[in-house]
Amino acid sequence: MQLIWLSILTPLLAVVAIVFAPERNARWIALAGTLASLGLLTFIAWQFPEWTTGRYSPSTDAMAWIAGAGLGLTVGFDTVGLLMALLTAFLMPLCIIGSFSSVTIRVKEYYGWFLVLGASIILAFAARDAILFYIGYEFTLVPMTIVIAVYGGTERRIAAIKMFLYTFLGSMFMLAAILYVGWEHRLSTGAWNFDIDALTATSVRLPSSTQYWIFAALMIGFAVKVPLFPLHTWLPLAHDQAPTAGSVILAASMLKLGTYGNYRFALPMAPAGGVELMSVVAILSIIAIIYASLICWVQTDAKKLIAYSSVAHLGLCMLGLFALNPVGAEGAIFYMVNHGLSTGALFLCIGMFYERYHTKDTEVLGGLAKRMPVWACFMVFFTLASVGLPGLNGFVGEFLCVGGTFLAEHDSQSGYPGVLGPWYAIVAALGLIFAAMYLLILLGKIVWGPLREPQRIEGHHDLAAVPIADLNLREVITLAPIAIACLWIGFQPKPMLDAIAPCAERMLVNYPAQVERFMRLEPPAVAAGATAGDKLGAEESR
Amino acid sequence: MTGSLPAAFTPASPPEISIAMLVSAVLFGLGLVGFLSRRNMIIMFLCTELMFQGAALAMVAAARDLMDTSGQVFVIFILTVAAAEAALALGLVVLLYRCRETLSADAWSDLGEGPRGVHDPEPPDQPEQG
Amino acid sequence: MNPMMALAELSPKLQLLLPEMVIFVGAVIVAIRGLSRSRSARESLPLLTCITLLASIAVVPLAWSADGSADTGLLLPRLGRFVDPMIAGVAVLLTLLGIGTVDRRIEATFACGRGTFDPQRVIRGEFYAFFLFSVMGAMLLANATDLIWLFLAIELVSLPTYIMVAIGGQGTRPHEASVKYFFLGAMSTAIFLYGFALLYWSTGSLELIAIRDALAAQSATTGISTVATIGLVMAILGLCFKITAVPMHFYAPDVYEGAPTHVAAFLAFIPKAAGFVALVLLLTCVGWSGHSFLDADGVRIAYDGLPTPIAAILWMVAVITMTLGNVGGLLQTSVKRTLAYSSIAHSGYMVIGLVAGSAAGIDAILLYLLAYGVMTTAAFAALSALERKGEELNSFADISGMRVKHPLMAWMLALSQASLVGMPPFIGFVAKVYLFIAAFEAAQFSLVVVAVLNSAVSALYYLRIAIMPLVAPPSARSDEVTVVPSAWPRFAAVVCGTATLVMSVFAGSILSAARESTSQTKAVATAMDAPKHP
Amino acid sequence: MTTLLASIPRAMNAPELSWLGVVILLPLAASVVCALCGALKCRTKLPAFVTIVALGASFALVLKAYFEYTGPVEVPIFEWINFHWGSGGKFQSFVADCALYIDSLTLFWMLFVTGLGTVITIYASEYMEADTGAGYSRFFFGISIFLFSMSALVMGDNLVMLYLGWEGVGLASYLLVGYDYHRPSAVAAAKKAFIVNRIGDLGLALGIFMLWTNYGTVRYDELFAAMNAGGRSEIDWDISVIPFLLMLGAFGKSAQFPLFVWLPDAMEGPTPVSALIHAATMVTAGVYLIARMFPFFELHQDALATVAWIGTGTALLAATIGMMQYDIKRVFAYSTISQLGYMFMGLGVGTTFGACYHTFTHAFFKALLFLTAGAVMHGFAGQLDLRKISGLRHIPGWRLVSWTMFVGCLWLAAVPFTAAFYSKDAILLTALSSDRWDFVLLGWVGLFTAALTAYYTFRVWFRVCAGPVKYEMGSDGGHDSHAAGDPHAHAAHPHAPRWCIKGVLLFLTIGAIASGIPSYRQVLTHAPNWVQEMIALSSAADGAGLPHDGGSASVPMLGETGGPHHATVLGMDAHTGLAIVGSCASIGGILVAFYFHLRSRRSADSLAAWLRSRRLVGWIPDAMEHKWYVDEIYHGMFRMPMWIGAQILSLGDKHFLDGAIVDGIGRLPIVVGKLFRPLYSGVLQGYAVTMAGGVGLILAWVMWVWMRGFN
Repeated sequence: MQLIWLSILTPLLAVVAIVFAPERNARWIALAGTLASLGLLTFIAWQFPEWTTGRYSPSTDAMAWIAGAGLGLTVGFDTVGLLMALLTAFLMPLCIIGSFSSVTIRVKEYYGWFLVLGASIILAFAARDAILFYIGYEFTLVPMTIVIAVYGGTERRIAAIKMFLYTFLGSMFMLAAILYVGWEHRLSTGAWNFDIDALTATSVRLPSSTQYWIFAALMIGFAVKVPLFPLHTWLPLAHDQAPTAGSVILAASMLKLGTYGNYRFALPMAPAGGVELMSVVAILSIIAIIYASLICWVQTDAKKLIAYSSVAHLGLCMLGLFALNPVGAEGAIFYMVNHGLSTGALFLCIGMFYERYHTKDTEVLGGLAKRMPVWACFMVFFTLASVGLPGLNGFVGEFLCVGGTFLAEHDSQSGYPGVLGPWYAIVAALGLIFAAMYLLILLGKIVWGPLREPQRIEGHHDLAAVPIADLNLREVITLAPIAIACLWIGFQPKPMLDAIAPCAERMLVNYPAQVERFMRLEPPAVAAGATAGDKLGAEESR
Repeated sequence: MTGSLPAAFTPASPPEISIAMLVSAVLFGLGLVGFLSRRNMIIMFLCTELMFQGAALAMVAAARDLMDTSGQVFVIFILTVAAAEAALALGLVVLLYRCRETLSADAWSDLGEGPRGVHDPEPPDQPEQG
Repeated sequence: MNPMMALAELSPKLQLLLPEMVIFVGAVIVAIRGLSRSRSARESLPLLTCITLLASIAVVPLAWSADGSADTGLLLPRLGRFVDPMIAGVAVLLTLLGIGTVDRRIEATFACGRGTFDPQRVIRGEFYAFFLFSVMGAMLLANATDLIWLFLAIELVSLPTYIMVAIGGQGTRPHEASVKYFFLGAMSTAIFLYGFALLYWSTGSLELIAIRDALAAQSATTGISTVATIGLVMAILGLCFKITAVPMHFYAPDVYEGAPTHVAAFLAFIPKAAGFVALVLLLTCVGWSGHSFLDADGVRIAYDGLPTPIAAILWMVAVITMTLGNVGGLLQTSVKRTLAYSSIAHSGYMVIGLVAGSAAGIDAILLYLLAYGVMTTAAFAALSALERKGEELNSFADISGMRVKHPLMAWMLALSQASLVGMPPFIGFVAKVYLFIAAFEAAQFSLVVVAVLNSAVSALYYLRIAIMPLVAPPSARSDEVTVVPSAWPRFAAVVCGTATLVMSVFAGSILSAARESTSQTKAVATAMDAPKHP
Repeated sequence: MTTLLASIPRAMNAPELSWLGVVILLPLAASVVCALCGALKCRTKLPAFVTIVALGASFALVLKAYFEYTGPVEVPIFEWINFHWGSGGKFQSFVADCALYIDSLTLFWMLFVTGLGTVITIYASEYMEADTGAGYSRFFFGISIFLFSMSALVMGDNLVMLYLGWEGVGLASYLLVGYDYHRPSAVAAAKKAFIVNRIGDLGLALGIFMLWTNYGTVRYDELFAAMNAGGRSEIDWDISVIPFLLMLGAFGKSAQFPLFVWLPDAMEGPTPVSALIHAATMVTAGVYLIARMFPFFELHQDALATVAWIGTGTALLAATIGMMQYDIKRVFAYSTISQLGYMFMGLGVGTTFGACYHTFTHAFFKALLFLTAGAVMHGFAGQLDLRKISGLRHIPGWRLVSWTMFVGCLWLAAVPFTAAFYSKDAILLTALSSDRWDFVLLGWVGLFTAALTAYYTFRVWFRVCAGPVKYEMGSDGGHDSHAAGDPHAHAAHPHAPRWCIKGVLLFLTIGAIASGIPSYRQVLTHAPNWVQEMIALSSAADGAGLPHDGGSASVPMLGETGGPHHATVLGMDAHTGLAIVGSCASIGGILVAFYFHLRSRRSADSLAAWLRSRRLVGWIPDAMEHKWYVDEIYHGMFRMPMWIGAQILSLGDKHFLDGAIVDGIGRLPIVVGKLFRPLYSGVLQGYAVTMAGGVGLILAWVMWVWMRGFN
């Protein structure tokens, strides 16, 4: 636990150092801070005892914060949280390195906020206390808003404000739901406690009408973050306006907070609500896939295109989660990590040519393979990873997500009946075609074809004048680790799959019975110990 | 502060108390109406005094009804506070009169968002969305 | 009765008033010293005020050293133990805000030798004396045993503030603010006074404990009588003025905008705290469900809960207050005015605690008051630390791009807004969560939903105040912004800004202190300890 | 419809054979070396040599495996996508390991894939030499990746491995077709190839899922075991749809109607790529898939028939288009589609043997043809218009090219006694002797197509190689960027190919001739056909035409007594009759081509002009030249509406969903705020009235409640 807190606090210590250090050293301190955090997390992962069980580690000690309200500072990882934290910690130094040339104003602040952002995200993934999770989850908005609003494009303030308000509104519902569950916990046990496991244990025993609302409220919060159609409109703008590194973290880690929230809260806490709403969510996910893919097709802004592709990809991820069987869940969680890698890398790639040309418009820019062959190699590689080419990382997740949806039939022999089934999978799989289409069109425009270079906008105050040349060593160092990770995970997904599998099963532990009940349209079963909740539900309905 | 009135006092009959209460309410109401309808600051202040006295009368009546002295004690304090307010009010009115040479409360409506309010020199920032 | 014996009987009560006595002494000294010809003596007044306040905090443990050993006649015997230091503590910061502002022009005249010293033109002594008196009133409220005390304490809070608004700054705007504040305040006083009269008539006593017992008796037989209900409603509505709650909140934007910034900060906290303490006491007499007390015979009597009309009125007040406060805040172009609407909205949130009642509700109010005091003081402090051509900052154009010239104040302003909006991990968030917890305890789910939506709406304007100084480019107006001569306001801003973060770390201890202070007697278990569903 | 159910032998687990993994690993290693060469800016032919050596070694290993082959084996390499849940039972796991499934079909395919791969890479090492440097490395990187993927596709032990290879070859195709990336047409072609293939891949993926959800496994061996155990009898909707889904994948990869449109465009790639990927190996992956999963195609009675119909239709369609193309490579591309159609027809009518054998022979002669076309292109600076080159065989140094092309054309035309004659014969014979009338009809269509094939094949040869010497050089690099830097690019005279190209052409000619050996042996010595033997031992045994344990032979045995006794063609014994009719068709086609394109070239134009002047048929030549407007129809039917829809959605997202709804909701509080604004008028009395009014209202409400009685 101390180690985990240390890994969260290290970047914050680096922030303190940055504040007092000269500006030219800020980047190195930031890099050191993130690397130290990565090192600590790697060490935690190295000696992580629960790789095969899906349980939390450390499992016992709780740290009280506000005892009367049951708030604790308890942190601990299960494998999914650890993987996501590792992903974040892995991308942070790369983002810092990638920002060396792109950030020229308010440098100290930039790195400071970036470190805060990283710490906050890791805190959210590490939290075992629901309110602590919320703190990390919500606080990410502050640094991200500032990073966008200060270092972003021309519409940066609108984008930042919209992102903040939209996600803030969403997470308010989520907070209310968490507090409600906490209250139910208090009713049944007599004490406030926001330990996630305790809340889950309480929540699953509530009557299904109550769970329905809990699920809906949690879902609204997480759906905004994911983002799920039709709550996605903040994302393209935010991505479009954010600086490169901000986009990377936004796509790779912050959006994952949404899916992670589903994994950690919405699904396990309210299984009875989950089954009732799963087809709704699944349909929204499918709409997201098709809708966002089609929009990607006609985007001329490279970053917006990737942003919409995130909407589509995460739609698939959500679909996998809501297949409510281990295959889909496994795929979705796996995909969470890998979408972070490939999309993050794509944003880095786009940032690199944006730094050179100050435009992301694919209509005026093209054929960069001739000018920047090394960059082109990376761009093609990550695009293919994003398309889901087998052998690269994206494939396994996508394949399992669709497979899980396919398997989610009511007469499935997997032990996990579902209500989705092949038709959902077929429509979702159409998204794979579309993904190939729009990403290859993007490649065709900016990588291949005759060289088209725009006039450089001189005197753009935000951006350094990076010479128009191929990637330098620093940029290669930024991209290469991600490429290696993509390849390695693509060929060796087994360790990660094994690590996720028990978590996926644990998330779904209540679902087979619930789905059975739902399919048979039984009246909602009142579990023992839920009488107080019943009364409350009745009161509420009155 | 609790204490009983001497035994010579007998509880008033309910109608009498009701009348006293009614008078107090009317007094209060008159003060309120005057406060709302008049623009002269001194008269407005006097109207608030009227409302105070309405409350004080109610207090006395209640004390009489309850055969309890504490209500009357309260009234003394009310009068004291009213006096303090009066001092304050007069000072304030004098201050204000020096500034604008008028006693009308309407002369003081620079703040606020109505048509006469002073608007900020700068137009609002770009519209925010959510 | 032997006077000595009477004194001996009184002494436990007087002991409880030690902090207030300290302040009283300090106030008198300040008032007199303000007339001194010595410039340094006059300039030491704020310091003296601070020392007085700190001393009063210091004697708080002493005041409660004989805790519970004697019957003090207090409804919530330990309430002052939390409220007194809270009010005095925030007041220390509030003092710092105004340093160098009061009397500035006159002192400048004296300094350059153009005017001769004239005790009638110097108001610093009065100002700080009134300041202390007002604070003292708020502290006295917590120890109120009967309605007279309550009334006097409220007036002691209010009357000095009317003057402080008028004399704390320059120009005519404070005058206008003062006149509005005064007249409307007088009207509200009359309203709650009338309510007190009715309450007295209905319950037969002015003592809070006796009122409580009478109301309990009433509700045990026929229910709380109509007269009592109407009296309570009028009292509550009158007090709504102090807490800037609907329908008595309309003055707030104008007064906060017109008042000098440091006085606006004062208004945002001290009268509000006083109002909430008074409301807590009043409503404790009625009692919330889930709450119980031991009567004189040691029999536990459980409250039935607030009478339906009162609960409904409070519910409506909460909902409408926070909604009106927040939507009103969206339209403003003046920072102070926006903060006034924010103050209204936060009162709305705190009224949730009143509706929720029970121990958790009161604790939540206390915690929230403290949090609100610190974070709103941080915002006002950042504003009062700066000036533009000798005038206070007010419009958004003034704070736009503040970061460039005054980075620290810009950050503190942003920090305070983050806390006000309820962004974790600041204290505003913790307080809000605990408030929601209290609402859940009372099964007030609808209030939580409304509050949650309101938080989101409020983000619109808090974000604007936070982003303007940090992100927007400097405007022509903000280029002319300079720091005020005194460093103390900046210091206050930094302290408050830091406190928004630090306090959340220690929120656990703060909360347990608050909780301890609201337990009725030692023997009575609070609702927190003995769960019972309504 | 075959009713014959072969029992597929279970595979042995043979971890000791893990050296076979090297077959896959070698091309991968080569690709890594090529990538490094590119990164290190290597300017030599090193990438080519590395690739050649790696592929040669792969081929050698496959040969070793072939000679040591005793029966189907499974070779585990490492665990890939592999996890279990619950009790980990049959339906509670997903196992798609990196493992090999080696049976005779695998070996058969690997032999010609790695063999031809090696040979064509040798050719390419000279062909691409002008690009030595980054492009050279990139090219051989693509080739290595292709061979790696193709090996994985063929050797994988489960369908996910197959899918990996399937997508991998698509990627290689994408990279290599778009090799010349500064030409927009090449980029567009590469994109089109990938996307159209993706549509097929969708079918394949769904088929895999369907298999997995119904059988609980994606491993061949377990799937076949399920089939052996009577899995075929449980015919319900989702099982019977499996073959149709798999078929879609096969159609995409093998360029069958309706997904054939990418292949002609893919000719934008360098010619060795066309030869290797788009003629000899990759496009046969569809045939491999159906052959491999043959038992599952028997799950639905219409599945194989559909394959047959589509195959025949594609064969005819492509042949008609091929007749009117002027670009040599495109003619060959359409001929490839057409020949692939034959293969599918063969699969559909139930002779996996015929299909595989035709794949085998086709691989050689079509690679040969492409490489000769490539040589022409290489020498003539990208000139490929058959109207602009003539009399090639009379130009010094080009004789070998002309005559090897002649051999290729003969083979493609399926002139009697060529290998293709026999392989095509095997397909048509099965069709014509089928019980089903529609298969017989398809057989006749196939024969007609054979005549067309012969015509358009020799149209090329007579135009290009024969006749008077006359040529125009290509304008520039034409289709291959390599020519751009070629010193001969703008020379007035063609430069003849050197030994690498010539050697490979010669070798392939020999190979094409040799590919007929199994049939010659069969005809002459009545020895069993080697290909037939190979197929009969595999999962495609049902269509191999050899008797096996599971039932009696109802499929005609080639070379035995001349086909089944009941089948006749034109009243003759089926075998003889078909031989005669087939010979007539091919020779007739050649004669027509001879007349129109060598003897009297002008008459071809006048015939076309005459056709065009007829009102009823005037559109046909144009339609044929424009590929029957299939691209345009697709564009109009799918792409355009979707694009318009996407634009609408994009605008709707920005202006309606975000602009109107989200921002509208965002403005709602502001609107509400404005409603209450008049209350803050700034007038003291106004406030007083509002406050007192509020208090009054509330009191009135309390009174009202009181009147009604509390609670």
